[in-house]
Amino acid sequence: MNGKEIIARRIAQEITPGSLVNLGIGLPTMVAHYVDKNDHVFFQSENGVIGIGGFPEGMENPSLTDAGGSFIGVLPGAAAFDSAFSFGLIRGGHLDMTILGGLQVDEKGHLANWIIPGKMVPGMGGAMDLVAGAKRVIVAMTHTAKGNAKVVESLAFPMTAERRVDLIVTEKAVIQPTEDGLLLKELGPGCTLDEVLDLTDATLIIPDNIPHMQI
Amino acid sequence: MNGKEIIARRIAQEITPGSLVNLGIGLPTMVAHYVDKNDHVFFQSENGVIGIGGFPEGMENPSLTDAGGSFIGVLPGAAAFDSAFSFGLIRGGHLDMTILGGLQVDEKGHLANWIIPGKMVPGMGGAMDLVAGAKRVIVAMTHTAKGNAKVVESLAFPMTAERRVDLIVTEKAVIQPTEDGLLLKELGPGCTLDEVLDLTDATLIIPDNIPHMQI
Amino acid sequence: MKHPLSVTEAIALIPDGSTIMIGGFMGVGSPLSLIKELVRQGKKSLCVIANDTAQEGAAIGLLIDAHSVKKVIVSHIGTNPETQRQMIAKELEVELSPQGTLAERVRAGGYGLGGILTPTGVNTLAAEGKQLVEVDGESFLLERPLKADFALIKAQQSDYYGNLKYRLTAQNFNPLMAMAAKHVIVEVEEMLPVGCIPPDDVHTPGVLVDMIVKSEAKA
Amino acid sequence: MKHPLSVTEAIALIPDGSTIMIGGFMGVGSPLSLIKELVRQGKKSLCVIANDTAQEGAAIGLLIDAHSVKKVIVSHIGTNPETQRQMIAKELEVELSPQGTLAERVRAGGYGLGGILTPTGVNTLAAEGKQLVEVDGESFLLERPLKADFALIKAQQSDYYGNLKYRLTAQNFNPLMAMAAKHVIVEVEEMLPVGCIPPDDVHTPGVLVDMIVKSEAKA
Repeated sequence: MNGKEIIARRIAQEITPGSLVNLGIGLPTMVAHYVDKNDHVFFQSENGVIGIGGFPEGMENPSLTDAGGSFIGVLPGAAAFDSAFSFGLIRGGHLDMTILGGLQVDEKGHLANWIIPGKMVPGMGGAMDLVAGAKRVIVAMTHTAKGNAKVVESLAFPMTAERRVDLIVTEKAVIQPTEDGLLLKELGPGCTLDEVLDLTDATLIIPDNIPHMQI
Repeated sequence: MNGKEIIARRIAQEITPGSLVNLGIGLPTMVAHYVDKNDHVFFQSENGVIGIGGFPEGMENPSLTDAGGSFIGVLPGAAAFDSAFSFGLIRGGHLDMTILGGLQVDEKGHLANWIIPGKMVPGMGGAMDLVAGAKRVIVAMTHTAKGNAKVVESLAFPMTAERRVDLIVTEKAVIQPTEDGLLLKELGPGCTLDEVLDLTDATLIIPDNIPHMQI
Repeated sequence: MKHPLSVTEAIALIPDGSTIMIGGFMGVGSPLSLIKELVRQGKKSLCVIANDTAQEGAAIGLLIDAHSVKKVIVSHIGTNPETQRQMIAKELEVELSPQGTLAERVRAGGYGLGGILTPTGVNTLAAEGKQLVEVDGESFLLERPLKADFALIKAQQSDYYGNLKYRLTAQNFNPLMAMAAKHVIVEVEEMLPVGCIPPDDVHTPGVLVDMIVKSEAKA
Repeated sequence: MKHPLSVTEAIALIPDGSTIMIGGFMGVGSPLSLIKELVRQGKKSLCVIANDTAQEGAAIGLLIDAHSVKKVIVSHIGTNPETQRQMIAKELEVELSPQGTLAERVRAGGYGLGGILTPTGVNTLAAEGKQLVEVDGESFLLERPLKADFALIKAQQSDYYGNLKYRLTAQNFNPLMAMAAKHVIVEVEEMLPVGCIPPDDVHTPGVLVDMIVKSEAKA
């Protein structure tokens, strides 16, 4: 199992049956594959639809894509709407969970994921609204990038929102930002505590007993 | 021809073919009867529909009424929408004309039509939005009420909006509020200038030549 | 899947003193079965947010007649003399909001906005106690969002996910209120299998709906 | 009745330097025939308000490639390296707005609001130069309305009054922009007789539409 699959499988466990979930483009999209269809989870794409599901191969429609512009399918009972309504759902607290990629998360639980000043200026897209508005914000990211830790003492890049994210899931660890700091909840498959500490540039709160992910 | 019919017929002449027009409840509703069907005027009701027309007798639907709760019909090409959209049309400057009843209009062209403090508190309903937002505001009212002038020097009742209305049409006169004051444009059928001056409690600007309404 | 509850079950969940939004415009598009059950169960001290109080003996007017309401936030009460009587007798608090402003306030509550700036009501009685904000030299009133504990709304059709479709002018405030309350109870005329309302025709997605009841009222 | 114009006639009405809103999300729901004609007629110094600039060689990206644009107001440019290159080379001004904020700003422009208060972006780079307003102890950014000279939008169906219906995620910013511009030009796939779109299914009423063109592009 590669790192991204570990992350996607672990996050899938956080999703409550019947809830409304937004998946960011890229890695977060993979999460949907590991959610039980009988759980009737409603997946939203912020470009204007609830009810993503099924595979569109051979059934693509040019007017039905996700926020990354990839073709998607929808399930019976889907609903389409405009961008103001879509972000009304997000900002208004109707979204149970958003799963987003990240560049860094710091000890305060602040996420940076939309700009590397002077180098890469993709823009925030829907990320600022999603982090500000969703009931739960889960960051899905690899533990390091090019050998550099992504869980850090303080952000090197501008933050996406001042709201503390609820959970960080990497292939090495599950970390819960709390008022007191970053609480290490689980270790990745085959990972040791020392390995996680070595690959993390932030102070972690270490409980006595840290289970491994059950995936 | 009674007074209300005079008012309704005269206001109908102000309506441009193809325009979007909101009719207040009561007297303004009558205006629609005198508009040429070939003019394709779009009548809006602020409770959420464009395309009012036709007579519903025997074809009433409990989900299709005007803002006064009376059954209406709609023409092919009608569109229904929610209250926020309906007032977006009004406030956003998309409404070409609104025709409203009035308690009083003063020399500044300010309308009062929603409250008589201590006596009658119906509430403003949509009137404040309509007067603030429509491209043209036409007041349809009888020239006097119980012998009291309704065109007055200054309002006795709280104003509906600080925006100057565009035209006042009574059975006795057509009056255009301007920056310089109330300009008398036309006299009612069979009315004399002296009669209008006698029934008006405001200073009127009197041009040399005042035609009678052509209705 | 959301199966319809009885009107009695749904209304029993609403405590006295709740703030409730009720859809409808002069009774058109109001959830009549739910309103009648509020009266039957003798609810008290409600704060009602709605466009109007309809007439005596009709729709929201029934709640006024029954003295179930301690405060209303509405755009007009002109069609209901009993509302005016209770207001003057200080049995009922009435907050008047211009209709377009009321719609935007409900929407702002449901869309997570802190308020909206409107030209409507500037320098009138409706501006009293409200902050005036200048943007590019123009003055606007800052109007605050409205939220509720419960929204009681009416739709023509629902599927078993709660996807809703409204009918003509019975739509009015209903879709806005479906966004603005903690608990949304919808009264519907017709239940449909999931998939029978095309995605582009859904007015309110089912994820916003908590409870469905079948209408028992003749509209 | 509004009969379709040719793409050439419609676009000829747009002067250089105009502010134009363009519907679509990564090109989906963008009026491709209108965009291509803007390029063909060599329009210059446009200010474009849109969700994004799609990719090089695609949709709004075509306008960037052709150097037709002096400023964009968008929520992201991450998928278009040429937009980033022109921005860094100071050939193009880029104003970034969070996507939900951008949608509300366009809506506010069309709905006659002076602005909206949003929690999105508070204490981030997106708050720079914006007024912070406190409501009930919470801080919000005051975000200003956006308006345009022209809106170039895309719909699936139009009747001859201009009543529009959008398709699935091709809806996105289109109905909001139809409210927010002086002149609205819609590109449609299909023309229908008046009365063929039921009133409850109309997404944008025809009174908002000034010109209709038939789509010449393969989506």
